[in-house]
Amino acid sequence: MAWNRLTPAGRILAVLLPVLAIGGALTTVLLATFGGAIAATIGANLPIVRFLVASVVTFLISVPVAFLLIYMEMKIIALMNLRIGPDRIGPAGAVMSVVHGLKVLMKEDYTPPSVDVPVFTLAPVVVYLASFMTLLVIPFAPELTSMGFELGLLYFFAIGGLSVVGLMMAGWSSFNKYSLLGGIRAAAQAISYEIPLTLSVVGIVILTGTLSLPKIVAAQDGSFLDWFIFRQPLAAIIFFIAITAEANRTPFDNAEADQEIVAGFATEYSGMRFGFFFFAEYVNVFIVSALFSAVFLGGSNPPIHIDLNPQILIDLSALGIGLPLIAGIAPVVGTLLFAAPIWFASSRIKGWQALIAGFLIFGGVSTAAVGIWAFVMLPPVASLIWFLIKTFALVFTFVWMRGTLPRARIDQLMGFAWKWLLPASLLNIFATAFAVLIAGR
Amino acid sequence: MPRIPGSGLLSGMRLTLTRFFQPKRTVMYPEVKPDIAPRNRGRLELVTDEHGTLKCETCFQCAQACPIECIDMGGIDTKGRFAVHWGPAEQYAERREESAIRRSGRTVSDAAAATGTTINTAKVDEILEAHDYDPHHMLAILEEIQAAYGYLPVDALKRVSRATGAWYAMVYGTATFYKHLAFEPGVTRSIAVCRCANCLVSGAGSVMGTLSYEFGTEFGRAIPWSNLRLESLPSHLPDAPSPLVVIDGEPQRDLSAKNAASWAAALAGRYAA
Amino acid sequence: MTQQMRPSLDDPRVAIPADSTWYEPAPIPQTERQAEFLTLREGEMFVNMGPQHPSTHGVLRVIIKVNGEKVVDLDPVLGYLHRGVEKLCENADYHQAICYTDPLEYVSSLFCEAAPVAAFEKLMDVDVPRRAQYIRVLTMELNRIASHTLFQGWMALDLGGITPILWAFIERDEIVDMLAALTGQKLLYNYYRIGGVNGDLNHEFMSRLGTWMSRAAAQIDSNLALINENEIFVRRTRGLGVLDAKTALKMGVTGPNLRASGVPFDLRRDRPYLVYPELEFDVPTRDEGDSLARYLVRMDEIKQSIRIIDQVLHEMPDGPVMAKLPRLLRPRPGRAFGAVEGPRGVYGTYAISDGTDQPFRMRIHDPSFVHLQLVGPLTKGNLIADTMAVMASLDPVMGGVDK
Amino acid sequence: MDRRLAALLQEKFGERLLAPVRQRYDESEIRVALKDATDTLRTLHDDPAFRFEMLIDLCGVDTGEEMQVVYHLSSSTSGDWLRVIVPGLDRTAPRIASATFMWPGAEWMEREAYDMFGITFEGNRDLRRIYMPDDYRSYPLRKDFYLADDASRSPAAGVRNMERAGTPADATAATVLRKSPGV
Repeated sequence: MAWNRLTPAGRILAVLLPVLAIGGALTTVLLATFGGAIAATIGANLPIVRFLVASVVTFLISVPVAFLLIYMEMKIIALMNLRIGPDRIGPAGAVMSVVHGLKVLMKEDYTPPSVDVPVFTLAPVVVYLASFMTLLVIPFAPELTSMGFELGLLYFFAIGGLSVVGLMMAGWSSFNKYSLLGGIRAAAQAISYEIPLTLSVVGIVILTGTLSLPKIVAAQDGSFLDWFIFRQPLAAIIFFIAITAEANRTPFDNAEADQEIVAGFATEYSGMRFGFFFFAEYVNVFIVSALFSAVFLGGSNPPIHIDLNPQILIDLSALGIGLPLIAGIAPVVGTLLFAAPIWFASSRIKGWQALIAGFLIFGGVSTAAVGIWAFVMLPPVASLIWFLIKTFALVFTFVWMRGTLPRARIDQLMGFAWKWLLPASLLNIFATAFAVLIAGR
Repeated sequence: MPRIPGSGLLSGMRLTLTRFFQPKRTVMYPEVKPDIAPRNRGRLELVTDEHGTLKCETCFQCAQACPIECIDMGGIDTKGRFAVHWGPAEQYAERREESAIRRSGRTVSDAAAATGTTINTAKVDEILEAHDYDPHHMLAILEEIQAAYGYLPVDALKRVSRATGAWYAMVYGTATFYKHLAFEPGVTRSIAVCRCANCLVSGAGSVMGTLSYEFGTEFGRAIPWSNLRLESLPSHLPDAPSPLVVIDGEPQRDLSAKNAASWAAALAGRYAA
Repeated sequence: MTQQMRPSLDDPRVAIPADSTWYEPAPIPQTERQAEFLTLREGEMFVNMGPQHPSTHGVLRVIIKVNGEKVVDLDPVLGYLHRGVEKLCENADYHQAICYTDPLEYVSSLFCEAAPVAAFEKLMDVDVPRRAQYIRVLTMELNRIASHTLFQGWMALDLGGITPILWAFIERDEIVDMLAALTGQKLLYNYYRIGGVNGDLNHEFMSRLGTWMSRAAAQIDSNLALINENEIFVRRTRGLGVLDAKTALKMGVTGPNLRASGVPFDLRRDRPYLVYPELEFDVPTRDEGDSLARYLVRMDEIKQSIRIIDQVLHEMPDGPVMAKLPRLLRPRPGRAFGAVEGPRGVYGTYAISDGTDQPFRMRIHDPSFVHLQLVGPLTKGNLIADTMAVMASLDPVMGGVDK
Repeated sequence: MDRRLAALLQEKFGERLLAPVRQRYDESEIRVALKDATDTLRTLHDDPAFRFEMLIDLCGVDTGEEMQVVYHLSSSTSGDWLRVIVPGLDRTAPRIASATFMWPGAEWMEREAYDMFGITFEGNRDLRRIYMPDDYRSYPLRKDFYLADDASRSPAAGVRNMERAGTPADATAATVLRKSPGV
């Protein structure tokens, strides 16, 4: 096999595949022999296993999230520009970002000469790792927190800060002055905005007395007046500005300011390595929005608690054998029911078209029905939906800002952080502390 | 006046949000073609007649008028003698040679005239004087020049263009349009084939076909790369074989319909060499 | 001055290192200014911007000497778009020369035609019919508005805002479409002729113009509202790249950049051509001379141009649009300098005739060429980001700079 | 056009002028010798009677026999425009004093004139090629530089005189130039 004719990715695969095969065989053998012992070990240290599983799961969900956000950005900014935006691939161009991802995968992954190859190769991995590992502590719902750390908030800031290391690595190893400037800008910006970001939530920590996100969310239970955005408005503003800078979003996207330093730290990257940077940015946007909604917008709490204790209780077991019958017949009947009016509506519509349309409508309707049923019957689903609504509202705000605002200059940026945000956050901390001293929690 | 910090940003956000819901201005290009203004001059088009043959007769006037020389034309003039090009200089080296004047789209300049002539243009001047240097008499002038010199020397054409102020390209176009005007001294060599019934029966047609194929021209035309002409004899010569082929006046004896092809090939090779 | 030439790449003296990395050999300084530029002090480095860069308008290469983020010195390298138009014009006849000057500045190409046409008409004493003069003023002002609208988008884009450029293009496309209906072409309207214009106003143009005039002002204002009060935009441009009146005069700055420094110099008023003296309009000026002033002056000029168009439409006389002229023009020997006030400054053409049908010498003066000199002096001591703000506010178009 | 300006120019430097002041349309034109050029320009710039403070344009002209440098000035007090022609530069080694001491903005225009005609402006700090690459050897706008598609003008058919090596002096004097009587 012509080893030197392979791209780095190809070499990795060539090494990985046999290793995986052998490893798989070995694992089966081991499971067959020491199955019981392994089970015992897993039972012994469950948290580690859970951590590993959760990491894999978050990694798997982070990619579609990135795709969704990229599509949202393309479409929303296009609509704000009085354009239509992606509309060719998929319904309203919804698959466009996926195709972009495939394109990036298929592009040549070029390593320029005279770059520091190991660092250059590692940097995107570090950035992406840092961004999706923070997903672990996001409390999607009370029961849907992958890792309910006691120090969740601290973990978030720590791991989130790691991404700067990746950016610096990329900027330094690229052997390009634009990359160098971009990396240094990213580092300076992140360092100066970590501080107000961390300090702004101290007030909330004082109020709740905990650092774990599920507990902070639980502390905002009740009506929307209990949300911390109303109890700590100053902290909310500081936090919002700081996470905007954290996620390198306009107007604070100096790290990859393409009008000044061509693409910043990502100038020399191509193919999937650039794709990692790209995805990491959008995963970051999702994460900071989720964090904001968890910390300030009451997370998974509905704005107003309406207790419609539903009496609709479908006892599936009562149906007995009828259940599979219904499951088999219902789609057909529903499809025909929806297809018939369409078919009668216009003579130009052929039968099969009507059937397809009917099936789709039936699918939509039944999904909606099941969703509503779940929303009403299952509290986790309801809270998850509330959480996602808030998060995506914030994501929309970020994209909206990107569509509107020009970029701030780097020195004005730093001055703003050190001269305004830092004193304000300290002021907020003292005010909260006094209030707690006087009035108690 | 004092303004709340950030109010400008917020007003801008409001504006973008309103535009977010406004009708969009995109032109869905492949489906919706943009309308081309009736006055558009951007499209060059070669017109064909109902038989599908091009109406363009390579008069080069469009290419002369094009200021930025985006029109690139090539053609063989009616004499089959000169391959004519109009195109960017870096593509056609011959444009830097004398024939470039023909395409320069203006009268011959002092610089080009200063290179001197190879002929004595006194007679040309007399003819021009007789015609009062009137470019409208171009055909008559050229005919008289040919009568005087036996053909049309290029230097004479340059002189005419210079004296009358007509573009050289126009003079050249007139000279090449009429069949009876020649650019080379009269045809010296000719291959003549007899077309009487006897010869045709004995295969003169195939001989003519192979000849015209080998020399790449038709009968009655000069051959582009030489001053050789393919002609057909008016009548059969006495005591001559059939098929009869006469080269520069003497009949060919060793020829028949069988070896016509190889013989013509050999002939062509001899002339090409 | 040293006559020493920098060795070319096929020169065997240039040793290209054998390893995979190729470093460009450091240029040999030819002048003292270049030698001073090429010497690096402690902590300084060169950043090469362009010729392919998102925010150089056209193919401009700028070598920036930075100390960290701070621009110490800066040296524009021109010629990537050089087409030798002056030489081409010397070898084309007078009609063709107009066609060559047309693509000089593709943003406002009507002015690039107007200058040589004015010079040629002076050379051959042609009287342009009044209707043609009015049509020229009308189209020129329309083109000015299109250019300034595009400038607004560019300015915002170079400061990082991505939406205004698209709104600007929407506005510009309407003007471009109506000009295309009139002249036939969309970008390089080869419309002005010596002694008139190519064609009379047609119905489609007038209808488009009417619908546009009815809502132009409001639309453009609403576009401006996006960035004119934007704190980030204002903070980035106010007090940046200040150009005082004296320096501006010495540097030969013209047009809005000069008026932003407080010098009310406008050819339309100070050296009237066409029918401008009969129209009434203000010459907006500002005293700050910074990037924001340069931006706002242009935005005010848009309103003045709309005023002028309104008057022109009301006073448009009837009559021919083309003077009677022979097909082959042979002006008598002489010299003439035609100048028009364009969206960027004075577009001048100095034409010398030697009695033949071709200009003997045709000098084309483009304001962007002069304004680009200012990028160096104005950005010294600022940040890299400010280089974009200053360059965008000076609004050079490389097509005109590199003739 | 402005008769007063003509009279003023006449009486200011009457003997310096190589030709009477020419006025056509709104342009006035004077010709001064090479040695008087700098003083004339400074007077025009500083004298309160003129105040030609704006240098609109500076360009070189190759008339076939000689080189010229042409300045277009605009007065900031009155709207007058003035064209100052400095004829009589040697074609083989054209040299003239730079105008950057009064108009720093003339720097690039002089660079362009140097690039296109080989005119050396003494005192310009940055006199080098501006459009053409540094290793380019010829001066395109000179009259002995022919375009390829202008071969009908070329005296020698088929000879490429696109690139003339070396200094202006190397431009062969044998080539037939397009000379202008009117300049």
